[in-house]
Amino acid sequence: MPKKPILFSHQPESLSILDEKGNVDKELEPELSEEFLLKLYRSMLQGRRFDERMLNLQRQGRIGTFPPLVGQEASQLGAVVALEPSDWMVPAFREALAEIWRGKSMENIILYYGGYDEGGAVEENRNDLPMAVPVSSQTLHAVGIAMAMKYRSKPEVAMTFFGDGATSEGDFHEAMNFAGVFQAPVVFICQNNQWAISTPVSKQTRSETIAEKAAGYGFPGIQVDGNDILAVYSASREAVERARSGEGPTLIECLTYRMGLHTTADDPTKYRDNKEVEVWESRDPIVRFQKYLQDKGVLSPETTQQYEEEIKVEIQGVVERSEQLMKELGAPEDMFDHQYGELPPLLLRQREEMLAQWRLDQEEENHG
Amino acid sequence: MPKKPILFSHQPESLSILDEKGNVDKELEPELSEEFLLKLYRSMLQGRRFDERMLNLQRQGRIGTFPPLVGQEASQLGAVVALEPSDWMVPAFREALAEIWRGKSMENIILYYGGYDEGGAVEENRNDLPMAVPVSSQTLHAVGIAMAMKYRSKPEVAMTFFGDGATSEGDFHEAMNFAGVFQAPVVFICQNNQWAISTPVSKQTRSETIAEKAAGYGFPGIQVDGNDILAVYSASREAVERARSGEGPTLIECLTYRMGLHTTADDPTKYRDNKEVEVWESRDPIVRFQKYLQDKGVLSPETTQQYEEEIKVEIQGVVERSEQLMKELGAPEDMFDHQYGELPPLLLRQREEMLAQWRLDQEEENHG
Amino acid sequence: MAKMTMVQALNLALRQEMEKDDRVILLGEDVGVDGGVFRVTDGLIDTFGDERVIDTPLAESGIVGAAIGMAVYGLRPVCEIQFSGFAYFNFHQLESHAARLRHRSQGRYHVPMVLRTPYGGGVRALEHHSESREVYYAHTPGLKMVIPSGPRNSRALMVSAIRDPDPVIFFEPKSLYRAFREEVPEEEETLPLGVPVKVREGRDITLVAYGAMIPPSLEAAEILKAEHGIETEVFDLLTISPLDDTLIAESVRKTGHAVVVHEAHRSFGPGAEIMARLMENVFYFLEAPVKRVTGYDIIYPLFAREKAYMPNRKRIVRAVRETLGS
Amino acid sequence: MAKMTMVQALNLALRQEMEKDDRVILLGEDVGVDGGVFRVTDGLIDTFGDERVIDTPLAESGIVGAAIGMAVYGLRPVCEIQFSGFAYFNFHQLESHAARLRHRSQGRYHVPMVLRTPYGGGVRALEHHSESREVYYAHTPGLKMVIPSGPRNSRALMVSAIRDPDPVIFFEPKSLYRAFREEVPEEEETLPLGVPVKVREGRDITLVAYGAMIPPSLEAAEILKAEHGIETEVFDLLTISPLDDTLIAESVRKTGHAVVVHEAHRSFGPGAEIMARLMENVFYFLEAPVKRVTGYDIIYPLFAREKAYMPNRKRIVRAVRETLGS
Ligand SMILES: Cc1ncc(C[n+]2csc(CCOP(=O)(O)OP(=O)(O)O)c2C)c(N)n1
Ligand SMILES: Cc1ncc(C[n+]2csc(CCOP(=O)(O)OP(=O)(O)O)c2C)c(N)n1
Ligand SMILES: [Mg+2]
Ligand SMILES: [Mg+2]
Repeated sequence: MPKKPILFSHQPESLSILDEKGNVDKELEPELSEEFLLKLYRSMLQGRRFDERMLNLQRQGRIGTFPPLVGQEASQLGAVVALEPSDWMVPAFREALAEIWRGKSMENIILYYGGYDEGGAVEENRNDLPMAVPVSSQTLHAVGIAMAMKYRSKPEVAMTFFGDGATSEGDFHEAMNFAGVFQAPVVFICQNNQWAISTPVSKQTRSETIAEKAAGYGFPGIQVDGNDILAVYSASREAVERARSGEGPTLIECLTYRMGLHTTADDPTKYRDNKEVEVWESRDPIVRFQKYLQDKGVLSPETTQQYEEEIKVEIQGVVERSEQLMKELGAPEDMFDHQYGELPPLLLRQREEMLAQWRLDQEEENHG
Repeated sequence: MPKKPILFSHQPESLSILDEKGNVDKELEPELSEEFLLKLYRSMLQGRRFDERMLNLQRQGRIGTFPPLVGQEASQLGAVVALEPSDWMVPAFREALAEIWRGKSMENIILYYGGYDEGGAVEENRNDLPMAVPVSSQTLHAVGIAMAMKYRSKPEVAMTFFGDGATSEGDFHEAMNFAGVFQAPVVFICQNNQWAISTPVSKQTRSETIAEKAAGYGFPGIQVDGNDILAVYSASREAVERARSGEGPTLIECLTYRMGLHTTADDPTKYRDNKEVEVWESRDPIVRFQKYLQDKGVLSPETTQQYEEEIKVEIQGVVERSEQLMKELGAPEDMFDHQYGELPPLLLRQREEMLAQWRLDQEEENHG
Repeated sequence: MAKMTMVQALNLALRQEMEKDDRVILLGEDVGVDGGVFRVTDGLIDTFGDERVIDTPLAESGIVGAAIGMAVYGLRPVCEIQFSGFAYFNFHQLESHAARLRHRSQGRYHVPMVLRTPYGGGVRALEHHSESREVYYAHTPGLKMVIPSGPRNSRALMVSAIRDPDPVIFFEPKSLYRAFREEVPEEEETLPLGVPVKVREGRDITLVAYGAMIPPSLEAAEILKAEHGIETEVFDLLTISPLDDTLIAESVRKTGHAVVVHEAHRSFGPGAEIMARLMENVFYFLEAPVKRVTGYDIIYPLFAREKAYMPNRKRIVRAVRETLGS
Repeated sequence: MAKMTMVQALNLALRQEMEKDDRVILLGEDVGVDGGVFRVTDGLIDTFGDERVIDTPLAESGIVGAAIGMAVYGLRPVCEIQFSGFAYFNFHQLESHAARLRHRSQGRYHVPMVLRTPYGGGVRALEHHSESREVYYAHTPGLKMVIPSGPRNSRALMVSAIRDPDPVIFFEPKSLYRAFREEVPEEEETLPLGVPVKVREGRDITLVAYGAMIPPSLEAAEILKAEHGIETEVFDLLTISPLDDTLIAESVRKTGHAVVVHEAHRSFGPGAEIMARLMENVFYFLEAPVKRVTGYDIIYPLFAREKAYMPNRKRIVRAVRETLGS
């Protein structure tokens, strides 16, 4: 039956600047200072090494379950660096590196995964939400924050992170729809790392890209090579500027790969072929960026070496300090902190009860 | 920044066959028997008259709140007539006419809105769900039913109805996504009647059409003139056939208009201009179809007159029977029916207690 | 002082708080142009504009999730869920975030939002429009659960809820929206959250109720006195959670008897918690088992049968007399 | 008979029911290829194929809503929600439809589905992975709420749940998944829903618990006997709702004392309902107030402090001794 086509107001697009071999598309190359480029590079390295050390700590039983980010360094860092400090970042749970860039202390990360609520503290110098475990639910907070920014006429932007799996949840849809309707200054960063635990993105949606989903909400969507930090950065900067100047939201899909485990409780050999991992190893975002910086004459192997050593020392210090903190913290009554602005009488009594029971437990353990 | 466009696998389309004046596009006109055309026409008339009578009953306090459907006759009937009796219809709450076509008794509708749970009964001869009040939630049931049909390798189809407002809910998104991923034999009928209570569709979404939202889920979407029963029917038949032959879901957006109140508790003068209503009055789906049938020589004014009289008598009978039923039904202990397959001991005791209390209440009222 | 319905009193509270504090903003389905389906927000969009009285798309999780973001940013959103029966669509946002962000961020953020929603039966409504499920919120740490019972206290509690630094679930007894009028002062009036009030003094038995059950409880108390010489002490919980049972326990120490009344289903209902507290705190003062007058453990019936479902003053009178063996 | 963990026993129940009845199908996040994050559905996709063991998109409401549709159509879906802390995303589907479709359709349809989900603390998990919120379901008419406590009864209850004509919420105590093994017969075994079982005979006091609190309760009973000569009668609820308290009331008539134990928050928790029932039914037999040993009314802490949060056998022993004044 002949029908008339409906034209989309926003045509989704795709972008890549630095290819798998580290060759740059000169036309698209963003102009960035050497200092900034090196800072990005160092930060990616730091993210990878910290992640490795966390895995190590977990395997030794020194912290609990955590979700490694290896392979996604460009995707999360390239996006978050487009923000100003006064902007807000609303993460999911796999953005440790982006959070560190924003001022999250690595000590707090270790504390958190070590089971200490204290690690959830948000440092005073940044406007970010703490990590959110319930998949996709945080995207709505970013929209609310962005609506509030607009209400306050602040030239600020909220950027939220989520995975490919998150796009299946109703909250993602409601967030996208609100963002479109209210033209909220929000940037949606989908780290499409191909997997949601054991579910490949092909079983997550029938659409060919995540980016094209933006069209249904009446705003632009773009797919970028998520292992190409220049592409992620360029697209994010454009989206942040658009949001800041009142032109509304953008969805950015970063095509990347979860090189490691879903969390340390996961065994990916149950559901994916190592060949796939190998293919993605050859697309490593750090190797590629390093090649680009070396070709550009910005980075020497010595500098890399120097960074590696600095980072090693730094992380060692972090681990030591956090393990020391873990020894000092942990008073059980502190779990009654931060429940309400003021602890109601009922909870004051329960805190006493809890302490009394706990002390008796300890005594009995020591004597029994 | 130059980027590559992403091409959609499914281009949304729009369709209209019978224009506002009742002129038909001969190329697109579906081939339908005279008998069937008259049946459609009579059914639309019946829907309108029944709706008017319901409003009347409500205004007289003889039933409670109900949602009138006036104006949406073509949109819901055109869709549902594309189904076989063995297919499943999953309605929202404004599809009384479509439900009647499927075998719902008008008596039950009156009982239901008269406050009698008995009215929710689903007649044995049809495979449909009862109406669902929580907006959009029913769309998932249709998908589950369709998945079960597929699992059973039955050549059956599920069709679900919902409004423009419903497309903002997370459940709509999850239903669309599941339908796409599992290629379920389901047809999504959005009755875009321009309003969700006081919220116009322009505040519901930033996308230009509802139909184009299907693209984000990787399946076809089509916008039809919802007051043109030929267009609704043609698109629905095509979608039903596609689903039945294993080619997956379709979204059909029927552009129509809620001529009346949201529900009888609503006052539309608070939020919309009567001019808008007048414009849509000139697009009346029944007037238009009548003109078409008359032009075609299928319908005479006498037949219309005859239908009107038959319908009047029929509805009068329905009203009398339901009011009689309301007098007979209502034993309070029946509210414990259909809670579980077997009433647990606790509820058996509570039923006794309730009856005892109720009897005492009655006695006291009679003696006090 | 003007005589107001509960709808008017709530409207006054919202209006005055919005005038005083530009952090207060409203959002929800049909709260703007339409003024809310019960007209609680009527006229506010005309005064404060559509930036502060926001008609949202039809999405409860969207409304609550966005309100959480606004609250964290520093606003004081008051969101409306059109009926409490649709608040399950946003329950995960409340449980996972509104209730937890203060704790998760270790005090860096808090969520000063109010979720207003009409609840309860007795208005001849459709399915999903009559339930009373305050327990879901009362059992969720980090939330406060408030239910007023009349125009004056609804205004005072709403002001307190808006100013409260934590998320408050504010159930409005829809059957009382226009049931009666009360004097509501133009000047500011607040009521502390977390404290029940004694609404009638008595020495024979303690009656605990809240929301739409307050009028029948007070009527029952009248009848009990007039017809049976029984002096009933009546408490209005106002805050369901965090629940402070101190005053109620004190009363039962005096009366030795108690009856709890709620529309909510009986099993695992609010009455159970009151009974448990009385068991824990004043067991040795109890001269008879505490009774509950409640909704039954079944799906709320359509309105032809709701009278038989709902607690009423007669059932309360009977329960009190049985408890006292009178 | 093979010695099995709870994970293996549940897997056996699912496998055997799927073999017997082709209406039984599984769906959820990662239940197929991965076999579930706790491996409860391990290997089932190999036997039954991906049409019967369905890996779904990441959407809880989608899973439950689709399962409802399947159940209405005539299948017997068993869906998994990966952790009970994410089941709030689908709560509206349970409350609005699974629980109500039988009543709404006046018996034409029913919803024979099982929602399996791991619940509870004690496994050093992340936020949202340790809560125990069975009350939300227990207070919802139309649902059944079941919690097993060991490999054998989890297998028998799962079989009954699958065959039950109504929606069953099946909470699996994740800390017991691999905590111990029990003999589980290869032949069919079921347990009736709605009936608690006495797991230890005693004459001095009645202890009511369920799920992961059964092992510490039994240990406490041992200690109480060995060290204090106290004979504790222990009940395992198994079905939380609809709750039948007949056997428990009978026991308290004999012992005159009771203690209730649960991980769930205290206020408005399951213990309150048990106490209310005892108040209503055996008040005059009670020699002392019933005590509860429970989680506190706060957000479940991260794991460094969970030991202090969780009830343990020492707290139970103390509560029993205090109740008995021993
Ligand atoms: C609402 C919700 N459902 C389920 C889970 C369990 N879960 C944690 S992460 C995850 C997969 C997330 O996939 P994706 O969104 O692609 O993010 P990724 O893990 O790949 O970073 C699941 C199912 C959860 N945390 N929240
Ligand atoms: C989940 C939910 N939220 C809110 C409501 C209250 N409500 C009933 S109908 C309606 C508007 C529905 O609009 P639309 O989907 O366009 O359908 P229409 O009424 O136009 O047929 C609302 C908000 C509801 N029934 N369910
Ligand atoms: Mg992923
Ligand atoms: Mg509409």
